[in-house]
Amino acid sequence: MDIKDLLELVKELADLPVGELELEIDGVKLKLKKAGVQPVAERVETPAQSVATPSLQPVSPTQDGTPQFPPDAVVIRSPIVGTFYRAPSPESPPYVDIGDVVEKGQTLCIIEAMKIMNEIESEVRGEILDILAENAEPVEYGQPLFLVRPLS
Amino acid sequence: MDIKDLLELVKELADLPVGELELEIDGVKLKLKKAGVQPVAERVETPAQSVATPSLQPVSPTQDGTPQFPPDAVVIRSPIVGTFYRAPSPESPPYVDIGDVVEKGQTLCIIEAMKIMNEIESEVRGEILDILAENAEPVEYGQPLFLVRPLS
Amino acid sequence: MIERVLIANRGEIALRILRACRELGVESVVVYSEADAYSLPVQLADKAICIGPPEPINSYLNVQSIMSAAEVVKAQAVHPGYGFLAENPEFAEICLACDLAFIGPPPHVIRLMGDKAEARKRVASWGVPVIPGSPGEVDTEEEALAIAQEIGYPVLMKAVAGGGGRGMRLARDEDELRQVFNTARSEAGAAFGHAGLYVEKFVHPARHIEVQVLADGEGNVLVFGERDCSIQRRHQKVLEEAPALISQVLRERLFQDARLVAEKVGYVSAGTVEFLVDEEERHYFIEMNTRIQVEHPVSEMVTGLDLVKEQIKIASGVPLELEQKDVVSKGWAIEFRINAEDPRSFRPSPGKVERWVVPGGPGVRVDTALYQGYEMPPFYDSLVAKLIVYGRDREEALSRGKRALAEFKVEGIQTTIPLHEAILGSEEFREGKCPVDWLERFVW
Amino acid sequence: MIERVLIANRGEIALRILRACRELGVESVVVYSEADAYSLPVQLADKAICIGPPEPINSYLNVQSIMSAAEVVKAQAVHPGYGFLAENPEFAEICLACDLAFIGPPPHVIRLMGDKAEARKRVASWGVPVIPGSPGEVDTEEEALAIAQEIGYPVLMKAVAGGGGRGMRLARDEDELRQVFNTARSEAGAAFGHAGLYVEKFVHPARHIEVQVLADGEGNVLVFGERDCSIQRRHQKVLEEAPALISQVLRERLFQDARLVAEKVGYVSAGTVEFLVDEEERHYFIEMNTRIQVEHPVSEMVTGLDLVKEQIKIASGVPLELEQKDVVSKGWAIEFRINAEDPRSFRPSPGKVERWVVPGGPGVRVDTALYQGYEMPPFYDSLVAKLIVYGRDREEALSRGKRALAEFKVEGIQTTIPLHEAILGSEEFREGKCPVDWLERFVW
Repeated sequence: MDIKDLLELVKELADLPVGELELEIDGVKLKLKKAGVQPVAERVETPAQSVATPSLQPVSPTQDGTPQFPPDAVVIRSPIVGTFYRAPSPESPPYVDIGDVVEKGQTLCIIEAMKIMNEIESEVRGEILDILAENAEPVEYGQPLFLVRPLS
Repeated sequence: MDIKDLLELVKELADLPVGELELEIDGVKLKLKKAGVQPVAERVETPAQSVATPSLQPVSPTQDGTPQFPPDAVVIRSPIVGTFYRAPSPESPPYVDIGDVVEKGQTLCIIEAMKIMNEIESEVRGEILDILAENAEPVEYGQPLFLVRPLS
Repeated sequence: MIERVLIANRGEIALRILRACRELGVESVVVYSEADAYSLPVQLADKAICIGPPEPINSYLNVQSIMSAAEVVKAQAVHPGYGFLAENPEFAEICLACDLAFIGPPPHVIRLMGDKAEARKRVASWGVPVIPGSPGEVDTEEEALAIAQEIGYPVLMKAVAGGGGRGMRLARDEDELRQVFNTARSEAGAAFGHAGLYVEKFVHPARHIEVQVLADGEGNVLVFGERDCSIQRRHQKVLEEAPALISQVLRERLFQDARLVAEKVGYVSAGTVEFLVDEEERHYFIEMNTRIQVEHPVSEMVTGLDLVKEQIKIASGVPLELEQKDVVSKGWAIEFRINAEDPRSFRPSPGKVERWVVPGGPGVRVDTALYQGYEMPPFYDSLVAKLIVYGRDREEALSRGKRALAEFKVEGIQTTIPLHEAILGSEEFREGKCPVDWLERFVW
Repeated sequence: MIERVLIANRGEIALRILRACRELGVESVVVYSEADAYSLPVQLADKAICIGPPEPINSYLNVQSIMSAAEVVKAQAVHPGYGFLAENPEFAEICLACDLAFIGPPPHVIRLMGDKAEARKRVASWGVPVIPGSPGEVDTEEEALAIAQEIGYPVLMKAVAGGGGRGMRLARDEDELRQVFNTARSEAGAAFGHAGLYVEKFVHPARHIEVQVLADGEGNVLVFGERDCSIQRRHQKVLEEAPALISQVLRERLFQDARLVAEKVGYVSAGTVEFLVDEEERHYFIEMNTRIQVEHPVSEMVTGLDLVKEQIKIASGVPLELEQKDVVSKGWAIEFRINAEDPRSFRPSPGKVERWVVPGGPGVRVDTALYQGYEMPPFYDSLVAKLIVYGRDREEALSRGKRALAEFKVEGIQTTIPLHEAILGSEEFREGKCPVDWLERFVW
């Protein structure tokens, strides 16, 4: 990792909804905090912030869920807009159920968008703690789908 | 990483919404905090009232003065709207001057309203610390006229 | 042209007048009470001058303070708005005595029209229909009973010095009249300082249709069209529209009579001639309001003209440039009066305005002195905004009203927005021609 | 009628379309990026659906995401607003292929008018005057020099794929042309993905006058009057007015040519035919914009009609109820585009809106998606509000604009309000007929 990579990284981060980052890679340690952006987890905890945030909450489910997730869990979100299917066909059993242990790269569900079936794979090895969307219902970008507890 | 790289990095950061950066690379440790950017966590701690008060202050002089008055002084305000006169006629000496000691009930000035001369009397015995309105100028209801230090 | 106007009012109407001054290049001086130091008119005026403590009697009704303020700021005219001193003939006289133009009609016109019984008598003498009733004040219960007998029940007892729907009592028969006569007298005495009553036939069902006039005192009287103000609660208007759903024949009669009243009385400035209209489209003069009214914007929306600017020009002695042919009503306008009240109990709800997002877009006008972060003082009336919508026709105005109310976001205080939404949702209202007591019976 | 419209845009135009849907009783679904989760259209829409991260390329320009959203919410039509995908013929084609009504003209019309050189050629073939210039694309410097020689300097080099004033370069003589030719080509390539240029005579001084049309695809083309959009900065409109200060003879010629273009091209929906007008009132077709435009409200103000509602009705297959005789322009309207920018350096000024008090009262329309407390994301264009004022005549509109700008209170972000105030204060602007480069030379 050289200085160019680093700048690239910092620039990329600037546009992403990331508040803080700590990185240790190839002997390089990096710690970044974005200006004026409070990490989402903290925003939920501090009650004073309610003054600053708009008082009308958007209907979007992207906004509502964060606080209730256990801190050690990973949220797998929909990368696209589409219809959420838990199984490859109405007759098939679901890809996964609560309590299942999934491998990294294992298919968790399908998001159908424009007649194309997009398989969504697990980003981690872990246990499915919860399934957060309803079968055959529309999901939007960034909507939480699965809650997974990572296992090593 | 040389000094040029470092400068480059700092310059780039200046334009990006990054507040803090800690970096350890090739034995170099860097810790950066942007000037004029307050970490958000601290922003929350600052009193919330500033949000509550209207940000546009009215032009009225009634609103501006109060805090700067000494705590033991008494402010004598105009009870009516009118024109403030320090003397009974242009030729006469003023009723009072700074430093004078006035008795309770002693006339301090005249407020002319609708061609009627209203004598304003001191509410207390005390020393005139300041005269807060200009002779022959309009004053509004509640406008501070005299600052008096009460004497027993 | 007048160069500096003193605005002797507060809230949205002070801002309305201030806007007219600005557009004419006239300086505006707003007087205010201590409770209004942070109000929008005070912030926006060229000059603002505090005239007293919060209670109206010591500030907005304090003639001496207001006149002193006018003197010290060297104002050339006073605009009284509505309410407070707007229809006080003595105040108008004092203004004139101090060489201040009073932006309104001459004192004798205010005085005549302020005496409702006398006004009715005079107007009847000019051939304008009035509601059958006592020729003047009735002093005793027996007199009232005799007149009621003659004109037939139900009858209304109305305070001679009342107005704006205040000081009325209904009697459906002799017994009721006996019951309420003395109460009505003492109420009138308490509320208006004069216990005089007159008796009138109760026209029912009736609609309240009024005609806006504008006169320059040089013989030019313009009729600015009519408004239907039948949606009322306790005789207070809640929602108004222009034009009214009436026949062209009635419209022309109303215009003719309104013009006649304005001409005969020697009217100057903006005024309103109010009529009741029964189911057979017979119309009866009720009263004339000698001020700019809360609901004047609906007439401005359909004519594209500015009544308050015309008032100021007239007070400056500028003869009307407008002719009757320039006043063309086009489309449909509805005004929703939004009060800071619980929409069901109508209990006032002052407080801090935590969120205030006003509607916008096509055909929407908002007249308000509120802003987000404003602390509403509890001393004054509860009108916080007038939302006025305009459409090509009544249907478009109704749908626009519905969407504008839905996007009006208020937090921190309660408002009557839900009531207006319910009214718009009602089939009867959408059909139109609701009588004046419709809202009292409206269940939502 | 269409029952559910997907609004594929953000900010004030998303809200504008949402309002039109509401008034028609049509459900509105707003798509939004993560950066717009707290935006007003998202809060007010019947349904809102997040389609991607903040960068437009991944959200508002992401056709796949938008089409998926339309599918999952079962929308029947898509309104693209302006900018983003509004003039992308492929997007319109995909909508149609997915059985979604595209609220705009057919794809082939968008494609033709998107090719500025081809559009010019076709329009010229119908007898509409165009600016003398190259018959089509010029590929080499020598070709450009030859044409410039023929039509006379100064000349403009314009990107074939440009528009909205972007992708233009001026050459006052042969040397300048040689200097800028290659730069212009590579800029065009970088900005629009196509390096094609054409050469045009530089008409100077010129005014930008455009004509709003509305067509239903059933042969009915309505002309909604003209707008003067000459107050520009870097070819971006800053302030627009309707009508324009032009002779009635020119007005009729413009209307006739605009109607001809719309008819010949088979136009459907709302569109704008743009002309340059020189000092002798000769007019030249520049381009046709195949979308609703930012400045459409001025035409709505003077006609009292609602263009976006008409667009939706047309897309629903409802033939126009309006006839040309119903479109009557009355009074004067001016739009001020208020951007979140330093008014002198024009550097964008996003941030948290700490105070936001919009003007109101008579003749004022505000189209904005901002509210007090809103955090403006830095990813999109800087237009934060359109203030539109209406008056009986230009003079009243100017004085109303001045007072409305003065009461527009904004804190937390910088805006171009002071620039507009300076423009209104300028004698030249008040006299009218400023040419398109006037603002560039304006010192304040």
